Amino acid sequence: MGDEIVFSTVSKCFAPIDRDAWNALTQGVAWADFLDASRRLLQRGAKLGEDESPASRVRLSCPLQDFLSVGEVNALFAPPSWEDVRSFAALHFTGGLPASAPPIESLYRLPGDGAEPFAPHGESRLPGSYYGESARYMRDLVRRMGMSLPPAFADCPDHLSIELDLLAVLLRSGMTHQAREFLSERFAWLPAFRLRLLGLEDQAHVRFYVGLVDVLLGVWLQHAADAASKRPFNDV
Amino acid sequence: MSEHAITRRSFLAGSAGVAAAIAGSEFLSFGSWQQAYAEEAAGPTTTAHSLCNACSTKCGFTAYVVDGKLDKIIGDASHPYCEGTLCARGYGYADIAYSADRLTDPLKKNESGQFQAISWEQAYAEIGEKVQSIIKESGPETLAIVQDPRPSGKYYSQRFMNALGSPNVYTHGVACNMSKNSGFAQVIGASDYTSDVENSKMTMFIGRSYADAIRPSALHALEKAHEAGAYIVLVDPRLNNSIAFADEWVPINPGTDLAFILGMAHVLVSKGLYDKDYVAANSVGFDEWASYLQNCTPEWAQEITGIDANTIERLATMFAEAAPAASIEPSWRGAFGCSYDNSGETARAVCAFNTLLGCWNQKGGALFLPSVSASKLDAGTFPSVPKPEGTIVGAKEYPLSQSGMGVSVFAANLATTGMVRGMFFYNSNMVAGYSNPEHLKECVEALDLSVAIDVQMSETCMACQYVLPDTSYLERLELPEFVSAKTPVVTLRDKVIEKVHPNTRPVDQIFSELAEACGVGEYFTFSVEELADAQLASVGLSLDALRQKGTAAFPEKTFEYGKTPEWKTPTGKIQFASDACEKAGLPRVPQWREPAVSVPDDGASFRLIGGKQAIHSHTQTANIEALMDITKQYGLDRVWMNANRAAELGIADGDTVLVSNDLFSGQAQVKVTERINPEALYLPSHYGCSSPQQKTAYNVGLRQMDFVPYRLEEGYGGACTQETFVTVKKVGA
Amino acid sequence: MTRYGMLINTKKCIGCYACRTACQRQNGLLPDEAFIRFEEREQGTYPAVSVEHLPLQCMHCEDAPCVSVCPTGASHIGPDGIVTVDHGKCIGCLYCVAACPYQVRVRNSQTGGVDKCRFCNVSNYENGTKMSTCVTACPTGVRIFGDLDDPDCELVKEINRTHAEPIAGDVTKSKVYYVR
Amino acid sequence: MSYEPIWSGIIACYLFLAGLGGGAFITSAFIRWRHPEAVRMRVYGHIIAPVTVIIGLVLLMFDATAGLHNPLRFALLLSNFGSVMTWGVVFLGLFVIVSVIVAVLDLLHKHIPVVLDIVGSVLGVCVAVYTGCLLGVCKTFPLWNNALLPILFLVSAVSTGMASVLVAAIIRHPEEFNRVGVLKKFHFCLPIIELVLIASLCFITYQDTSGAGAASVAKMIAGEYAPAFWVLLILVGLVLPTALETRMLFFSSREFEESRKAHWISFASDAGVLIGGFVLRLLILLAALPITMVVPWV
Repeated sequence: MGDEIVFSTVSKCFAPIDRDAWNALTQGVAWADFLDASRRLLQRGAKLGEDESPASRVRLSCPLQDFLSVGEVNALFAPPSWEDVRSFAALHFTGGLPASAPPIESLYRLPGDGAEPFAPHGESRLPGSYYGESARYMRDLVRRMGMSLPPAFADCPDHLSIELDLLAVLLRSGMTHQAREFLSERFAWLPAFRLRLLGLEDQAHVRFYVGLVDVLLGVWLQHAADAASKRPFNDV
Repeated sequence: MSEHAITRRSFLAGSAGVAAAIAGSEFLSFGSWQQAYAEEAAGPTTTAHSLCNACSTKCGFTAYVVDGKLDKIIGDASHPYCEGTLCARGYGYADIAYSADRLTDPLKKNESGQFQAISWEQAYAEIGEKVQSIIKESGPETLAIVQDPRPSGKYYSQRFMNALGSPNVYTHGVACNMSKNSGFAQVIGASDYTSDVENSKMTMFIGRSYADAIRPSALHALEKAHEAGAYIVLVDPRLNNSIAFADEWVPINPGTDLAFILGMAHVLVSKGLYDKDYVAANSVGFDEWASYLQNCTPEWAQEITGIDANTIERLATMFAEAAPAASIEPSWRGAFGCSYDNSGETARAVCAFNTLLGCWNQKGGALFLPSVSASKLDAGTFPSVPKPEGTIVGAKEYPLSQSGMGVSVFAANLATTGMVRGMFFYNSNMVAGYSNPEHLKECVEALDLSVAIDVQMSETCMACQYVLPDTSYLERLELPEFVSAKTPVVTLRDKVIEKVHPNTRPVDQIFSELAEACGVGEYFTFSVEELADAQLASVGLSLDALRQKGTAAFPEKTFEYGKTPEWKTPTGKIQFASDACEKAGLPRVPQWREPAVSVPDDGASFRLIGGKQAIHSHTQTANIEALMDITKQYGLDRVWMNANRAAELGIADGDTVLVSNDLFSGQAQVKVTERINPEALYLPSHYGCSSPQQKTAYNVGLRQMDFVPYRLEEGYGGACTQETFVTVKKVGA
Repeated sequence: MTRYGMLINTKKCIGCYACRTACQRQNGLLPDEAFIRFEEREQGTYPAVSVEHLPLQCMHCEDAPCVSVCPTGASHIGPDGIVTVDHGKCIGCLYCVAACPYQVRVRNSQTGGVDKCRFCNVSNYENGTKMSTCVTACPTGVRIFGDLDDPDCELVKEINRTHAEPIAGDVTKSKVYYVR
Repeated sequence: MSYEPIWSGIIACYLFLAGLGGGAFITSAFIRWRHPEAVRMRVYGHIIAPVTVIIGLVLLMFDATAGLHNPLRFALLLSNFGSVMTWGVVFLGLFVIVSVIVAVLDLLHKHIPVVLDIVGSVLGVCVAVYTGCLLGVCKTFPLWNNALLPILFLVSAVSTGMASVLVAAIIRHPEEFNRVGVLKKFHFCLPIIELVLIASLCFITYQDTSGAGAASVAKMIAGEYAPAFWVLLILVGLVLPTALETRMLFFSSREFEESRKAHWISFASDAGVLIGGFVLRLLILLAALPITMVVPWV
């Protein structure tokens, strides 16, 4: 086990956390483990939430490069300082600013059901609005599973951090099948979010966040494929 | 695999304090959830009463909340302003709560001019420190606040400013209805009245359209009047949409309403058609005015207004026949709320004319409706704030301006001199809406401290150093709103939905905490619930009771026709002549006064006039997609040009033109129409948003104010929003 | 038999769009998805001008071109005579949009399917459910909803009193009548 | 008042390709009858026919977004035989089946029963006419709602179908191209007929009492689409091919006619026909304005 470390780590990268927590996350062994776990999860044939024999880990190359650009890989290997992260969030993970790109699913989906996530470019209008269907789903799901949301996320339960956190919880609780289903349903908005990030000017730090999103997208492509193909047509 | 405490820490908390799925708890896929959601008809529905915030009318409605999300809204039949129906703005503006462009965190402008999120603690600490140092260095009178009055906002902003020791509490009135209210006050001692349209035999509207700047109950009244056979006259350079319920359009030259009224008054006085007994019993200064009116013949007025002398004579005579069930409607912003250098004087003439009809408080005439207000509260719980010394900045220079509104742009204009150093803005977009935006931006940027409290990034926010994110009107309880009506009521804006953004704060909390940071927290030791409940208790109600009903009436205070009001003028009478006006450098009686700017007769120039459309209000609704989509689908951002003028200029319907003057130049499409006076070019007032953060509104259409110079009306301080002309040229011709 | 219909009195219409936005809220439509469209006609020359606002929405025709061209049967006439789109059958070919003489069908930019006025006011008419429909929300009372087969209902009385007629004559057997 | 066209590029492609496919099949049948020696050209026609129609159908499915998201809904396409589109699906479906069988037989050098040629050609005509009727039944659009449009689309379909086969022949088998004189003469006439039909369509539509017809025609020939109409449709699509073919058929020596240079001139003419065929459908879709209720188009 240990796949959940990928999601719980990325979850923290997009959330407001304090300096000590950030340093503990990025400056110790934890970060190396995160990178290691990411690499493993991106291997072809890797199974989300399933243990692998140590032997099978040996065969491996560096799949990070398959999904991430060199710049992104470098950025992931040298995570920014807490000050940088905080100022990036103040400029971009804050609403109502020209370069706002809050990591909240509702903003990247049109209202209503079954919406295809929409790819917004640069500083154009975000396609969705707050507290859409995905937010209500996440709120219900968290409640249903006997947990509660922290006050800071009370009204954006479809914040990337919460979605990832929940995924980590599912994995930790051994609900592997559900985790896969959740993964395949929940990450379809990430390409749109990724485009939004790429449109920002602050490229030095954008690379770090895009790198994180690309890890998630890589995992999504690798592990959601089978789940998605099983999905029936919506209706006739 | 090592396991680290940090990566195992979760944001989600389980019931045992550990974030883990509880044994037996069920995961539900999105697909299944959606299905369940659709089948259950979408969860539990709750309702709450609130007041609309799309315009200043604040109609009452019942909000239906389905599964925590705002669903439909339905106007409350008991609310005297909406009587059960809302307007397009009300339905559309409710989307603001979920808008992707909402401000979510306190912001501070950094050295490079970019806004950056900061904590509330930091914002309060820095603002508090700055406020205290300004007070110490230059005194509290160099601080000011501008707000567009809302139930809680007007209370808390005033209390905050007064607690700091400053009398400088302004509204948006300078660019709205202040000249009108101030002019009225000079004549009748009251800043407004209400025409009893539905019971009238004749009502004249000057520059106001109930069908475009909608207050639903007013529209209902107009419709009833029309069906009952009242003669309804629209005096407006533009044939507005009220024509559906009107009988005559008087296509007056813009800025000449004063001459038109004087011409009609001349007819009444010279023919002895006015109510002589009423005038004698209730007024002073009539003879002075009558002698001035001798020269204001209909022929004289025709020259100025472009309206046939016979029409003027006919309408005056009809008025006399219909009196006292007739009046000139008080208007609002329209023609003389703030538009011209003669607006205040026009307002005086309107009241003087109504006096000739003897219509005050008569059925079908012009009424002073009763209202109720909370009485004084327990000073222990709600300590009273000492009255600040001195008068509001601008009162000296513009002695006729209403101190309750104040000349806000004048105060802003002093920023460059250091006489005003710190300004707060609540629910006010002064920079884009009150006078020349470029100039006002410079003023705000010159301040030592500038703080805007709003829900989205307005042009004013952009110019400020600090921006504090307010909750939207749907996310909070506000103080009770007392409404004057034939039967006065009190209404409530209750909380409809939970906060959408955890880090936004309601206005009452923001001001209370700001006060604390500025060292005057002792005046804000109560909650908004406590205050609301106490205010309601003082009129025999309770917060809980009003929450149930939304609107509560005071039938014992119901209006009665025929009672002569108490005239709150210095003479205790209706004043045809005013000493105060004379002191302010204006004539003692309402006399003809040219607009300050005349339009050159060069064939290419037009007076630029504004006016509301039924789907927008001020600058705040333009960023609502559902409303802006109407604008785009029907080309409502087009400028209106008279068909003959267009033909002369070689301009066809739908052409793109360059509208320009020495201040600004911009492109727009033209609506070529027979519905407008040849002298005027109508530019709808809601467009031209220059805040890129309002991603729906940004760059759609032109902004009227960009073409308007900074200028204030003599004596009254109005923003002279139509004292400007533009030239129009076809693009590519 | 119940035959729902509507009367639209354009003489009272001020073109304020309240019906459009109320309908969007009632039916949860997208901002650019409007079931009501407007035509505005100006007649005469300055200053003797008149203006007419004409709101148009699905006429629930008995002889509905949208139904006859629909290749999948998604557009159909329900048992109560209301022209309905079965969203589960619509492929979004837009043939009905082209065929509708009143141009009151809209494409949902999100699903690609076609939609239009659903005569949702039925719920209000039948059991008084509070709604924000075009009928109940109109500040000037432009619309009356009712049963065309019930001679005692307000709708029929008002149609007879005002000699209201379908907007384009009898071409599609429209059930929406206009006073102009 | 502005108007957003309901259908545009993708549907224009579909109408164009469906017509072209039908025309190509008819061309092959014609070649088999009058030029049995031009075997290669016949095969080309037989291949072009199903391929273009299938591409067109795929485009159509892409345009029907709601169906694309829920592909099983396309199974419902045969549920309303009152709909022209349903008949279109029938014709297209049968045409694809027949043309694929014929193409396979032809590629395998098997004998093609004449009856298949006849059935395929009839279906080809049906497909071409259907593309016109599809628009024609929309009473709201005077530019569409007339009996000329299906004829115009049929003529254009055959013309573009022939052009496509001729282009293929010029590139791959010029020697066969030199031998199909009757086909070329026939092909030569079609743009002239089209010109007459387009002029008639414009004249008649212009007279429509609602004003929408006049506005549509004005939009096409004098408004925003005028450059495309005059340059791409009339000049490149109709006049140029007629002029070039006149020179080739009536004013050139046999030697020149069979030279490579002459082939390229014919190529230009046929390319013009193809461009014109597509632009014709695009303009008909984009320029059509619906009848309004009270406000006339200006």
